[in-house]
Amino acid sequence: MSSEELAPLASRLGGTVAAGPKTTILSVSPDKVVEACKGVSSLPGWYHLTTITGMDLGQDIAILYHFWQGKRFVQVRTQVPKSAPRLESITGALAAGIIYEAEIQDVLGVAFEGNPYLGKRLILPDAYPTDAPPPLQKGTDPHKIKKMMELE
Amino acid sequence: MMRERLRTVYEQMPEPRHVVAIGACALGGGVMKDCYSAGGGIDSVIPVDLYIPGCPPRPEAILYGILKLVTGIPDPIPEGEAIVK
Amino acid sequence: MSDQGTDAKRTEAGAGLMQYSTEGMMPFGPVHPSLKEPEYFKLYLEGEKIVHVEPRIGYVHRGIERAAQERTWVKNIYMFERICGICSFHHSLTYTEGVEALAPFEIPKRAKYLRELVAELERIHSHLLWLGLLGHWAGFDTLFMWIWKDREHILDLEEAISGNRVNKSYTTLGGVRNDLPDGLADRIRAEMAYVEKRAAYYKGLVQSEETLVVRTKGRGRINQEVARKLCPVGPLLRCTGIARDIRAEDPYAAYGEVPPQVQTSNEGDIASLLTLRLNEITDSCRMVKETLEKMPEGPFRVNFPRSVPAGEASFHVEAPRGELFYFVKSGGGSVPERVKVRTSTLANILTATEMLKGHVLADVPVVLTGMDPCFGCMDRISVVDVDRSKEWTVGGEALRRYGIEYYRRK
Amino acid sequence: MRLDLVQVVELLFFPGLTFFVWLAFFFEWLERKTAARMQGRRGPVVTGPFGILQPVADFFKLASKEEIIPAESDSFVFRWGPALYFAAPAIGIAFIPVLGYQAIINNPIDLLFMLFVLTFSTLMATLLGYASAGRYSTIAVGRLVIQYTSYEVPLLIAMVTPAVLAGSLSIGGIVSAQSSGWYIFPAFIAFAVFIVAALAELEKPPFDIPEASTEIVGGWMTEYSGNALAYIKLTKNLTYVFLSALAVSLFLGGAGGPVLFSDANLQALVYFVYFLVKLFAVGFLIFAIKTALARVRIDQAARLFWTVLTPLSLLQLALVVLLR
Repeated sequence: MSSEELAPLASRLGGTVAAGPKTTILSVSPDKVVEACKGVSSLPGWYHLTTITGMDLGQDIAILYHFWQGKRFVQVRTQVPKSAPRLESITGALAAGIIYEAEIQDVLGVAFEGNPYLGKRLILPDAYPTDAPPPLQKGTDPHKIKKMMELE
Repeated sequence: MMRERLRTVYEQMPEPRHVVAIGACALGGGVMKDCYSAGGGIDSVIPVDLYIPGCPPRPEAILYGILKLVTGIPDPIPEGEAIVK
Repeated sequence: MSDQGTDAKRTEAGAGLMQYSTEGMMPFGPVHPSLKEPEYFKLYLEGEKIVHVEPRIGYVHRGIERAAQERTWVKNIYMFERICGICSFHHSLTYTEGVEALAPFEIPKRAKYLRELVAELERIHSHLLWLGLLGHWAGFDTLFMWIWKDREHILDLEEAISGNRVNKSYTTLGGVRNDLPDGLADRIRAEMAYVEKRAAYYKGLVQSEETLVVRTKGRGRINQEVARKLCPVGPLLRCTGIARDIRAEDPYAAYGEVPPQVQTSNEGDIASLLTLRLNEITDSCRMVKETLEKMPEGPFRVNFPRSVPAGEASFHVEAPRGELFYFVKSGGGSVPERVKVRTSTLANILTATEMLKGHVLADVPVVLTGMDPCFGCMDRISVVDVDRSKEWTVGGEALRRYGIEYYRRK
Repeated sequence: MRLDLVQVVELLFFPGLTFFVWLAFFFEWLERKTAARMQGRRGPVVTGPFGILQPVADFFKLASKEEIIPAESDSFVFRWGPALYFAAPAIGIAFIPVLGYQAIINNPIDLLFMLFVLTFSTLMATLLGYASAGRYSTIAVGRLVIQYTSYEVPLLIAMVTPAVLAGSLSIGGIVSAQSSGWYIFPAFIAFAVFIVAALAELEKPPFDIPEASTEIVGGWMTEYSGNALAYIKLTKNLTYVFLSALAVSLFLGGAGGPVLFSDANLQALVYFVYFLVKLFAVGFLIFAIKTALARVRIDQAARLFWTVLTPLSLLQLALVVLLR
């Protein structure tokens, strides 16, 4: 998909579009994510949500929603501050996101409001200490976590 | 937590029992050694009678190892003692 | 698992889940022999019928994505390969091609062909493994033994090419580790002819063997609507009639020159998955032979720099179980800043829970195996009975009485 | 009925219990070897020539292992149940004629007692499963009972058919009546039904539902270990031999056949050979069916027995009654 096709959606949501060699990135603010994902997935043939990636950027956590069709990816991208990692869940519109959101909640501590796994563990072991920081946040020491889990 | 469970399962096994650690991860953690959720070698939890290295070991290696274990058991088995050849 | 009621906004799926979660539940064994690795499915039952399923995964969670941020680009190949023992080559392939997309390097053509060769061999062995396991779960051990014996032929070929049966470590940044050994091409051709013959035989068998047909026909049915909603990948998607195959749609390695014939089916049940995967085996055999024929001469590897230019890349391949996705972010250093892995099974879990609904407990192993799970096994199944809001403890006495009572009523 | 010393020796050694126990070991070996050959494997090879002593070695290995009695189990039944379970086929085999037309024990209503033995065996399995109080055992016992209620009727009718043909309820009488022609020919459907029901009684594929290892681990035997498990396994193999021998006696003319010697002892040997040959033929048939099939679900099994096998066996009975 070229950036022109996404332009109307981007201007409606006040986001920006950038096209890479394989991926078209649509950046929006956190409160527009659900609408953006809905918009992309309702375009003809773009129903496939590949996954959701979470990335620690230092101050912020970037959430990337990857859609795929043919030879191109579309990435809906947003950032939430690490101090208040909350975001609305897309599961109401895209049920496929349940597992991916739960995974990000586990490893980066982002709460997705409306996800059935909110507040529950999906992939982290039950023994993972509740007072330890999420493992994929920068500055987390794996060995410290291992000591807390009595693995070392 | 998982360690206790493993130990419980080990203790529930009927005698005579032997533990065979198969593969690099069971031996000492392998490539996952430094991962926050991996516990390293299994011999820190329960006594291991036989180590079979490899990632993964060939089936022949596993067969060879188990045959070694079977033929290497001293007779009679010392009470409560692990057999490490 | 404890039930944590939240007053968060209920989503469509979430509403159904919370409606049941106040009822009692019965954990069905601490370790279940049904699948190969730990996995937990909470089954909500009405009598024997499954009405809702809630998965809990992560029993073999190792924290690889975190560890990847501490290892160099090359070291990571070997770790990602060990995510999965069955599609190990596809993991390293996705990672290397993803990283290569960041670097301005052209990979030698011969390396691309060799990658496709090994990838297709792995697909054959993975599908054979699945087929054998399905036979085993359906109580058909003879099929299991036969198929796994044939699978050894493929594993031997993989060992002859790369040096290891399972974790092949064949692909590396900038190409592949070694060339095809001399004289192996003829052996591969001969083995492919053998596997094609066997696949044709098994196809007849799974369609005619009555005891297997009654266990698979109409079981675990999904349709296109569900597939569009829950985004399954691979054979699970194709068995509903949607012809999506990354090898054909978005070619990597040498799939542009040796494309697959995308296999589909319209039934959407386990029986159609059996036929579909056997067709894919036959197609992979053809592709292996074609790759050998078209393979150009030349170098199989170029030197790759130790640090990768800064940037982000999304990359996916068609692993035996479906789309395998890697997201790689480089900050220009010698270690990656972020590598995200999305395995095919994770994408298929939701669909599997959908497939289970409406079936009875005895169907669970076959249906779950039908999606070809790679996380492995349900390590425990929780059984929640919606009819009786009674709490079942783990203790055997209550269960025994439950059993007696249940069958007395029958 | 009076027992003399010879009868006691016969009961305990040959052709009684000891002989049949060795036959049970041999059947297990044969079963494993047949299955292995059909599946492209080699089967047992180490213990004894061609691995023939492997089942014996396995028995003693299991018997020498530590026995664990779960805290929640009914320890009395758990401990002594396996012995009673073993008793069922051990008594049953005494009624099978091996060396001629007469078994060690015979009376005019043998066949009814055989039915009792088969039911008792299942009842014991049920008790043992419940006594062990395991989760998988509980489910397995439920399946066992459902399966039993499904196959009992066709099995019963199939066993009664030869009795109607012979006009006798004693196994000796039925075997003697077959000297003019085996009942497998007029009563082929009954024979087929008997074999299918035997597969269900033995919990072999496609009816290994009560011990489906991929669903419920070891079935009702899950909690048993050591000595008890060794005896349970032996009992299963003994039941195997017992049912095969019953099929031979009811449908294949038992130990009967052409008389070759006028000497009674030599002729007994000939009868013995006839019996063994027929026994292995039936055993092989069961092995082959079992290896070639997948497991069905419990409801599918019940449907098969009630909607196909029961009407078929009734039809057979009607035919036999009309033609007689």
